[in-house]
Amino acid sequence: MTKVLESRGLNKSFGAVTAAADINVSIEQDSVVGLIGSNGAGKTTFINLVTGYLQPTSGSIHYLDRDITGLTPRQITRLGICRSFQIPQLFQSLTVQENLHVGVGIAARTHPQAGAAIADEQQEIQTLIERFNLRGYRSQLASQLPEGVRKLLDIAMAVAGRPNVLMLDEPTSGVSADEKFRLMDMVMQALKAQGVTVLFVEHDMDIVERYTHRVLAFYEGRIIADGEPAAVLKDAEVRKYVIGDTHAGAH
Amino acid sequence: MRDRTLVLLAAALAAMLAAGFLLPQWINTLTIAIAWGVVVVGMMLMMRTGLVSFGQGLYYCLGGYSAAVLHKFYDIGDILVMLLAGMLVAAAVAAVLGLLMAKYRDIFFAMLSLAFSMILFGLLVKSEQLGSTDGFGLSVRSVAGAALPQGHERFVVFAGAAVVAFVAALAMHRYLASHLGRLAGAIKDNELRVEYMGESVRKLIHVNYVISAALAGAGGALAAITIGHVDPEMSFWTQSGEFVFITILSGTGSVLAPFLGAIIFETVRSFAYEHSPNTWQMVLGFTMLLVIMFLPGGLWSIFQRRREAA
Amino acid sequence: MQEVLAILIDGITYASWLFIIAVGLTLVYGVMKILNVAHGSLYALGAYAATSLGGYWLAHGYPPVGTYGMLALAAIAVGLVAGPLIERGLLRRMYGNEEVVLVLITYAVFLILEDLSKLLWGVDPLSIPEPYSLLGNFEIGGLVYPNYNLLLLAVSLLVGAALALVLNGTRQGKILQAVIHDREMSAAVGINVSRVYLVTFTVGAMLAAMGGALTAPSIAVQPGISADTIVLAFAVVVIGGLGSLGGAALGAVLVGLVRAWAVHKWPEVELFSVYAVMALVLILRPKGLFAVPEARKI
Amino acid sequence: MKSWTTLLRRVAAGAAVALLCAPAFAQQPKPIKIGFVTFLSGPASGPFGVPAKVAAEAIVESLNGGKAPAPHNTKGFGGAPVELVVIDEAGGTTKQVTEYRNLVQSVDFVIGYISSGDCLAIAPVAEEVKKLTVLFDCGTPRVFEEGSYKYVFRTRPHATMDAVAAALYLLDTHPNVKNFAGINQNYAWGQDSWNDFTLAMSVLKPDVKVTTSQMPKFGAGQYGAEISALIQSNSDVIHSSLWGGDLEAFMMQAGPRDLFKKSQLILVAGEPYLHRLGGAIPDGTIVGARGTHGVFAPDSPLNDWLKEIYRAKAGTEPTYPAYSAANAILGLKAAYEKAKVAKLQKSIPMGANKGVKEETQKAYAAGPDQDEIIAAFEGLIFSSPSGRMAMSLGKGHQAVSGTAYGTTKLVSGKVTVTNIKRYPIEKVQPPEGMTSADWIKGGMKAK
Repeated sequence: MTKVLESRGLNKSFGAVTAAADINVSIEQDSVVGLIGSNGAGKTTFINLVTGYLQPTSGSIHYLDRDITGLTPRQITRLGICRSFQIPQLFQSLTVQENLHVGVGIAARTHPQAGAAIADEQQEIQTLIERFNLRGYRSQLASQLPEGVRKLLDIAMAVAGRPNVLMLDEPTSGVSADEKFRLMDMVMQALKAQGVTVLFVEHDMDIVERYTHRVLAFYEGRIIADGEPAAVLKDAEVRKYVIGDTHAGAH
Repeated sequence: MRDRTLVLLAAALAAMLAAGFLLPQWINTLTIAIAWGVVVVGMMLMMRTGLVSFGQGLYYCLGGYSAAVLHKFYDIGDILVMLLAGMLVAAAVAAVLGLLMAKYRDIFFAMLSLAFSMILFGLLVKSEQLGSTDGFGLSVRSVAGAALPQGHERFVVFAGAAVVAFVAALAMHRYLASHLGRLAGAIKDNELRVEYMGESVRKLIHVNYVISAALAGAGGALAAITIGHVDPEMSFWTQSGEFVFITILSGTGSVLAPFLGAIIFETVRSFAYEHSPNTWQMVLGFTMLLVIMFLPGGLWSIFQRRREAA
Repeated sequence: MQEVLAILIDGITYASWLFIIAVGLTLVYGVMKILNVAHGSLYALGAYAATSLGGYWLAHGYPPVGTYGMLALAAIAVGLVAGPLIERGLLRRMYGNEEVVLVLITYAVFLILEDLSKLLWGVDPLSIPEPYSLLGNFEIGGLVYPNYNLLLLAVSLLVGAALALVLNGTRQGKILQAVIHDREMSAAVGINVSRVYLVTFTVGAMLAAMGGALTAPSIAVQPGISADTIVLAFAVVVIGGLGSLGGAALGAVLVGLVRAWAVHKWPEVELFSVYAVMALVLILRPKGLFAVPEARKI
Repeated sequence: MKSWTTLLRRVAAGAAVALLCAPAFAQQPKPIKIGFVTFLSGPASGPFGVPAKVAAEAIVESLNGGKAPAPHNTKGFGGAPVELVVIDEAGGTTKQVTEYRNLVQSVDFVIGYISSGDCLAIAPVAEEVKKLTVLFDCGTPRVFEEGSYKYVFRTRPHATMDAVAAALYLLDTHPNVKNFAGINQNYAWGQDSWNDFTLAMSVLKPDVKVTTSQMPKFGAGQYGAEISALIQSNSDVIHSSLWGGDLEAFMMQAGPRDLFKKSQLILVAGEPYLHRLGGAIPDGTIVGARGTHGVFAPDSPLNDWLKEIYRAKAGTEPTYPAYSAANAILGLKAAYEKAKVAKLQKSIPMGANKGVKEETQKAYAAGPDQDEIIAAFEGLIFSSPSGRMAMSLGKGHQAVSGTAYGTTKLVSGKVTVTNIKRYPIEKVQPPEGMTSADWIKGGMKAK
């Protein structure tokens, strides 16, 4: 297995608060990794550091053996690391179709390998609309979409960049319980088509268990557990600090 | 869609020329309105990008002075040359200032552009060889080398302006329909996402800024040629304020709207000047309020509503 | 040495004048996110009202000292009348529009008030010089200055201190800052935003009018003073950082000193020294010296 | 020679009056519409624009009633009543040119423009639309020194004489002045006034030094720093072309600071403020009225007439803008009537004694056309409340006159002007075909 993404001694602190403490992870190509942890544990911070929204206080980030520390989100995106957002970041005054058109258009013009991959923009948009089941909303304004669909579109936008590494920040937050799996199925289906490494932040442990090969558990900016989902989810510390199981100590 | 606008624009051009031909006494007002319309087409692009300049007078003035200086110091009297000079000078200055302006948003963009236009105002007022606040005159002799027909100079200038406006509007329409054009709206909505899609917001804003400046320069040159005189007022903040007003009045609905807006604005002003010389500002003020209150989407929203209704 | 002293005194005097005008503008922007072009007109109205009331007072042979009361009365009257009228009658229907649209609305108000004051007071320059000369002069470094300048300075310090106290020391102040920080939030926690707006705008109008009233004794009040003043006030608040009280103060001092320096040392550049400072500051600090920060969650 | 021509003119005028007033022609000709453009808003409206408008309306009323003294005592213009169409001059040249083009479609003549910028912009347009246009109050010499026009006239002398006469008067009254400072608004008028004055001084008394030149922006209002700088410059003389609210503010702020205890003050355009500023003007201030207007106007029935009708309307003494308006209207009237007389005289068949009435009636009804009026206007000499105006520069399109300066003296609470010195045309005006700058540099010699 080739490692695609690696962080070495990553630290980030806002004044007194430590959002990331000495994080060392390396992610293998085509793996699906779940990031778990209570709010403020450092999951989103990790994504923000990798994608260049935040600059680390110390440490470095490497992508395919290239140091990408200090690059801007734009540069990192162009290299093939795309992300979605906890709060969907859409073009509110544009339709679903136009949103994707903008996304695909940029990708085709700015991302080296995506540019090569995308032959026909309209075709690409069509494919995305099909895969994410957005046909019914095609010409609706993003501002008028139901929350679940907004999530889908937000992810579709990230996928439009033909990413090599895709980071999803709470893809199922704000989505009704019964819809969560349908959504995740759809996303994973869509991704199967193109070999993609996926990291996603998730609070629902069933989802984590079902979709991931590997889980990183965050607590106060540190990674307190890293491994097979089953193993990690059994880990006492994880049960105590992440899942919030009060009887954890008794076992 | 594109073709409909093309037809619309062609019709507008024809109507314009006809109007100018049938109502010669209106030619001057119309020409100025067209010149301002060209400026506002540029501001419309910026507004789509989410930025409003309270200092567009800077480029309007640069365009006018470039044309006038050609005549005063180099005895050039060709409309086309003056027009191109106006555009180029404005674009060149914008290319430099844009490096800075592209960093600014909202009211700060508005205020910084205002500061720059007022600095130009100050410089011109100081420069006595350019006539200080009195400014100086210019006149034209030819278009693209062809001498102006005796007695029809004004109509030729007017027709020229109308053609320039037609080209500008059509080009802008095509631009807005292109990838970059779509990005303008995207930037207004969500810069972060644009960056996270892999495009540079600052680069795009810079490009649009230069385009809008070039159009303002063209408008300034046209105005200078029509009026036959330039003065620093062109760069004063109230001038920019009127451009902003026409932009809001027109709305961003169509590339045709700015010209409609400019014509209405000019007509209202002339009317107020003649019929209530003591309170024309008040008339303008109330017109502004009414438009903003009842046509928040600008004039064009009328037509759009009708279309949706139909 | 003597010249440095002169620059300092002239600069500070000018600054205290600027501050009184600018502080209202920055307050209104901070709370309501409206860059109020009509602030200049309110300044003019204050000045006009001052000449009328002061003139009336003197015409009735009352003691000249009372004219100071008239100045204050003018400011309060204009603020209480124009403030609510504009906020309730107009702006209120417009909240939620883009900032530029709001700016444009106040620009329309500015145009209307320009002609209105012309209809009310005519176009002849009006003046009420008594308060200016009444206090006598002080001499320093061979230069004579009217004590009225000290009064101006005192008032601006008082205004600044009072506002700072209200904002930081009182419950109303805390509410105001809550609104400044997050409009939706404060509405959610049950703050009556609409009332806060009304009060804020009225106070802003009053401060503008006070600036005018206090300037009236040293100038000739005539059409056009509003336009000349408002752009200057813009420059000051933008330099200081829109919505920042301390910023307005620092901006005023900066502009005042630079201008005074230009007048003494380099008169040629006086004309655009203010805008040069504004451009420079914005280049170095894109949101002004004391920008009010806004975090964004993604 | 000159006296002969004037004599002839008087005779012609007399004949004209006789003809025009003859009952034979007692039918009402169509009214003459005059567009009158002046500042109704903005800083220039108070001191200049509105006084000019008030004067114009008063004058037209009085003319239509035939109440003006000779030689302007015919009703209206040669019997035809006059109507004014008043337009605001505010808003800059772009708006003004547009409004002018609209205006000319509905009026017979245009009188207007206080701002030199507007005059420079309007003149070529007037030429293009072929509309007789009288510039009434703007001062820049550039109008006729840089251009030559058929349809444009200016009935006030250009501003060069204001600066030159100021220098002459200063040296006449203060021969041993060593240095001077200036405070002028930072726009064309302020800059030109200062440049011409310094140039004239450097020619007339080369050893005088300039201490400082303050150029506050137009409408600055606050002059604290400028005043400090002026005080510290320890100048013998302070030259200022400030006007309007700026001047009043400056005086109010400078007075209490004893600036004028140290330095002699010259106010090039101070006359209109004498009655307004009252005590604020220090005794011994040198003031001008940009011509022989206002307090400098010679005693004459016309002057008394203007004062009377202006007082009746405005309640104050007429200031120089009122005189500028009078010059323009009366000059146009004189040209119109001269042309009409010429037409009438031409229409009288030589030696015939039959058909005279019919012929003259026809000519009378027709009235002079624009070209005839222009021909009559060129080089015209006419009398106005400011004295005798001669259209002798700019190929007969630019008026010249002498000017005067005086010194203020407070007499029982009222400001009066004493020690008035008058300067004849040839001492303050360049001859035809020479630019003001060259003329001043050349030592201001008459040809």
